[in-house]
Amino acid sequence: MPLDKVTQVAQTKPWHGDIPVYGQYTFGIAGERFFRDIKDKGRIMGAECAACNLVYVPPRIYCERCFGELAKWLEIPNRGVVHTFTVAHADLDGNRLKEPVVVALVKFDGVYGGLVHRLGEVEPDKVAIGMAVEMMLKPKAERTGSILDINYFRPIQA
Amino acid sequence: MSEKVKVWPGTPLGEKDIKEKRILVTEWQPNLKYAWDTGIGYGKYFAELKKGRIVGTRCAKCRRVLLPARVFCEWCFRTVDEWVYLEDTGTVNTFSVAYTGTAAERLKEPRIPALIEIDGSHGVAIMHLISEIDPWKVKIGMRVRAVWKPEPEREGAITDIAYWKPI
Amino acid sequence: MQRRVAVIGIGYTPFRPISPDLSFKEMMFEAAQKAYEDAGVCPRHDIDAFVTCEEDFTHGRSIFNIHTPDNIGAVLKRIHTLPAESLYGLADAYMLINTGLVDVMAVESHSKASNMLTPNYLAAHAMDPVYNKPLSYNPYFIAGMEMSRYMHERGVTKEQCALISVKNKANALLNPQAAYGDQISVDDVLSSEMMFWPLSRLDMSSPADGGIVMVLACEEKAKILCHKPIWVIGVGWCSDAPSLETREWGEAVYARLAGEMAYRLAGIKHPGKEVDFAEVDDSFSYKELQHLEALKLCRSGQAGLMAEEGATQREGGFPVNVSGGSLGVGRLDEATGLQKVLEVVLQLRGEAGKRQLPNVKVGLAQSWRGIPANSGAVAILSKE
Amino acid sequence: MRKVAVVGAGMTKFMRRAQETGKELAWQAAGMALDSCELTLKDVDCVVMGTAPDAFDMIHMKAEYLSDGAGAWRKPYMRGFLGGGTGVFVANQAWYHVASGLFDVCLVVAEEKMSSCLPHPQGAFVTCWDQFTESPLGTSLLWFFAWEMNRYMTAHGITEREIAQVSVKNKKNALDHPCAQLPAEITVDDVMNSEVMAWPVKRLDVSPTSDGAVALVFASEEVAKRITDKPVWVEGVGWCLDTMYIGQRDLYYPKYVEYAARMAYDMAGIKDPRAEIDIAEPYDPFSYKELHHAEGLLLCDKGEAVKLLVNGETQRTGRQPWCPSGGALGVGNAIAATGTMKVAEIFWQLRGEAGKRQVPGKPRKGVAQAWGDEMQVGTVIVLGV
Repeated sequence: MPLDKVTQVAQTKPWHGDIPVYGQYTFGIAGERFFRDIKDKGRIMGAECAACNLVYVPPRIYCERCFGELAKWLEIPNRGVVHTFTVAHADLDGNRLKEPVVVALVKFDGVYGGLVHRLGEVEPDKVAIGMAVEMMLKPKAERTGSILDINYFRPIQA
Repeated sequence: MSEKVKVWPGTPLGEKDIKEKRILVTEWQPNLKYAWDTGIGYGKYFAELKKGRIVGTRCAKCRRVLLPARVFCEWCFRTVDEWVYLEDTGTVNTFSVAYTGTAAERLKEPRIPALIEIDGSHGVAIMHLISEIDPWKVKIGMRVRAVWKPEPEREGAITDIAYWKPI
Repeated sequence: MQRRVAVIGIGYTPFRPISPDLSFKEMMFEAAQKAYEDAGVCPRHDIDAFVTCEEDFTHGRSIFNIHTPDNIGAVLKRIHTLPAESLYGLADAYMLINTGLVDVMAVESHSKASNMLTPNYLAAHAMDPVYNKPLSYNPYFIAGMEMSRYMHERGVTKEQCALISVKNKANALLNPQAAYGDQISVDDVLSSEMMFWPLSRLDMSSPADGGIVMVLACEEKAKILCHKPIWVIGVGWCSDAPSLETREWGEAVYARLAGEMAYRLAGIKHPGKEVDFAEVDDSFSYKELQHLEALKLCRSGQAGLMAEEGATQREGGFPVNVSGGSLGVGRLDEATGLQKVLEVVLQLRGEAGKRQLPNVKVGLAQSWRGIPANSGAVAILSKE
Repeated sequence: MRKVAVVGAGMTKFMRRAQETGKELAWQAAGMALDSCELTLKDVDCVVMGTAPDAFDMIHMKAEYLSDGAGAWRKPYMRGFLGGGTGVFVANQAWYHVASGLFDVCLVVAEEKMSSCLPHPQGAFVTCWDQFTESPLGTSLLWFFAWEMNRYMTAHGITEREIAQVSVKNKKNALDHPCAQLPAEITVDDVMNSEVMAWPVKRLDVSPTSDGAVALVFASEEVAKRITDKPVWVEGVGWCLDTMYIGQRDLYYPKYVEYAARMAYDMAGIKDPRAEIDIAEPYDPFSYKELHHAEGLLLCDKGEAVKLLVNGETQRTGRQPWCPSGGALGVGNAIAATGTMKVAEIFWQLRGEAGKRQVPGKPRKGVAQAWGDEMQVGTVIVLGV
């Protein structure tokens, strides 16, 4: 005879747990150099794949399309355009944000890739795809070698 | 192939490279939290542990006792037929004297984790800890008895048994 | 030449927002027991191999396949896990049967989404640790950005997207297994809480629990074991660029390429004509439109209009997500793809109850891996 | 059944901590594997990824993240997973990708970056065991191996000193491996005197945690014959998973490995593996495991593996070398990547390309095996020329 199923809510009881480890990530060969450049020199670098005629931002040591090694690095102007964006009203904990955050993918001229970051100094309803923006770095003394060394991107005043 | 390649890729780092911040690193706390449904089998298993009893189930087809209690027999692939209450005594199937914790940290006092065959189950073992004995005197085949936590401290968990001690 | 492969058994538990009466193991067992009964097979004797589709952190257990073999009758047999969408499991079984090594195979996937208490962190944990994670945004911003670009490129409107939520939730009212059926209006969607502009609360699917098991067999076995085999005539899967920076934001390239592979295997030249209905990923309302275009089930840029005309309604010319889709049924973590296949099988068998479509012969199921992934799979099933 | 060959292989160094990201490691190994058989990414029809729990790299759905490094851009890409058995399973999976007739060239990439998991990669394992009845005890990975080793020694009357010789042999073999993390000339006394971690397991019985990647290229018969005159054929595959309830079975013998091995031998038409297998790479995350697994692989009777070891028959120059690569104990244990490294080793050995590690006498048949989960998984592949 099969056993009785759980038939009353009072019989149910969850068991709680979590994942008691955390991550520590190196930046990799390309990432190390990319973020050192941002931190120390305040500039964005890209890596070129001559075979595919692509310039990667963020730079990599390999081309994802042809698998060639990317040895040539070049400086990228810190002005780009909004490729796409969203206005986020919820934070990571799911709480409503008092001030919504505009998150965008900023693409640079002639570049394969771009950077995901927030937009600043702009009203959310004024943002549009194709808008020209420029990178705003934190002051050099506050930069640690992180994507957060970029404070935000802001619209370029025409 | 091994002969042809002169330089094998890979850039090894030492612990110092990170401690002394010679290279960039970033950290992330995953913050993943769960509340897993215990369901029928483990629900009852835990409820009985709270009462100071070990419960298993029996499959009438293969006649095996299933422990920890579960509602289907993985071997016959059918629902089981009855709950069976087992003794809180057993025999050490195998054991270790462990000087390391879960994250390889070193322990001053060793723990004695063991698989213990529970009496009445025909040799089915559960995982638990042995105590109240010099670790180097533990033997496979040794008889042990459960030491239960005081009733008010039990929460319906495998740790309601504090440990097992030699009989 | 490929061997013919058929679905010969299906089993599933009800799809509900929570399921506290069963542990995940008991849920897997229930779905498996039903599938084996439906196929008339004994897993211990008749099934040659098993595949389960589960991702570690979704379920809160690393190496999740530790916990799988007992629950589906696979102890001491060939069983492996794909940490992937469950449609990949179907494709995997299709391959294994095609080698000739395996004749009968079971595919399993389940969701215990309700047991995962911090789903935003779960998706955030899948992002690039150097370039994206430190930003600490709610990961669903990715859906907002994708919807934004898709609307921009294809001229789709928010109203057209809202129509998908309305349609799928209404379809779900006729599906006894669906957890999120409702009568809502486009205005309800548009006025629902703004989450990640242009994405509103009712553009987003909600999670559900449930288990699904399917039994697949080669032609010889299928004909002996089953009087209503549903043939898997094509499978395809594909990964596009995973990084947010280099991926395509408007077009669902992974779906296009997976679709092309499946059509090639199925010998389908004109998908819009040769496929009768589809269950495509609709984790977010716009995703259904984006996927229909990628799968060439409508002309490029026409998906929004198709929704407006009602062509993808249950009574329309090309019904989409008759089951209710993820918006109506609930999103079943990795099991979502198998839920799509399940609906296609039920429809082709003529067992879809009140929502049964008349005269359908070929159906398509498609899945997407979920935020922040950029990959997915397709299966095409046929009555003949 | 369609014939499938391994045609190329590549790997990175195995390291305690790599500076490369997981993607970069994957690319380094995959690029080398393709170069080795003079193929490009364009020639690859599909990609299989082997990587063990996400808790190591600490990235959820890490196969998605790794995909571009593995060469999966706009390709069919699938990740197979059987815990520590993954490394050999993905080779099996690549076999069936090609044997199914759907693809002609399959790239397999196995990657692990365990150093990303803090406070220690071992901590990841506490998230593996049964969350209800096992992990709450503070269960450590080493307990399981200690239990199994104790049971194995007790069942057969084997001593710790005898088992220590596996570490001595494998770490020595690894001296000849250019990618090895822990090659060393050590003695049985060194092992016996090393720190007791979880008796009977001592520090030098244990393989290290590693970062690294390995890649293989699988091809259909037609393609293989076109691009190489030295294809190594996949002759048999097997994989098997036992019950998760560890107390329900006896740890002294890995039945699941035997079942997987029988599947592979049946397929390969091997009747007497002791005589027909020239080299073996049983999985050796712990010293006793090599012996335990060799028994499961039917390379000797139960409890007899230690005799072959002590007699020197499993040395690189012996009758049937085990772990000529140096194994997990010597080369390093980047979980999934290590299993695939073992397949790569058999590939190189059968082609006579293993350099200083080359086993004499032109071996013709080899078996690689991996193990995993909660003492549950056996994955086996038989290769031959």
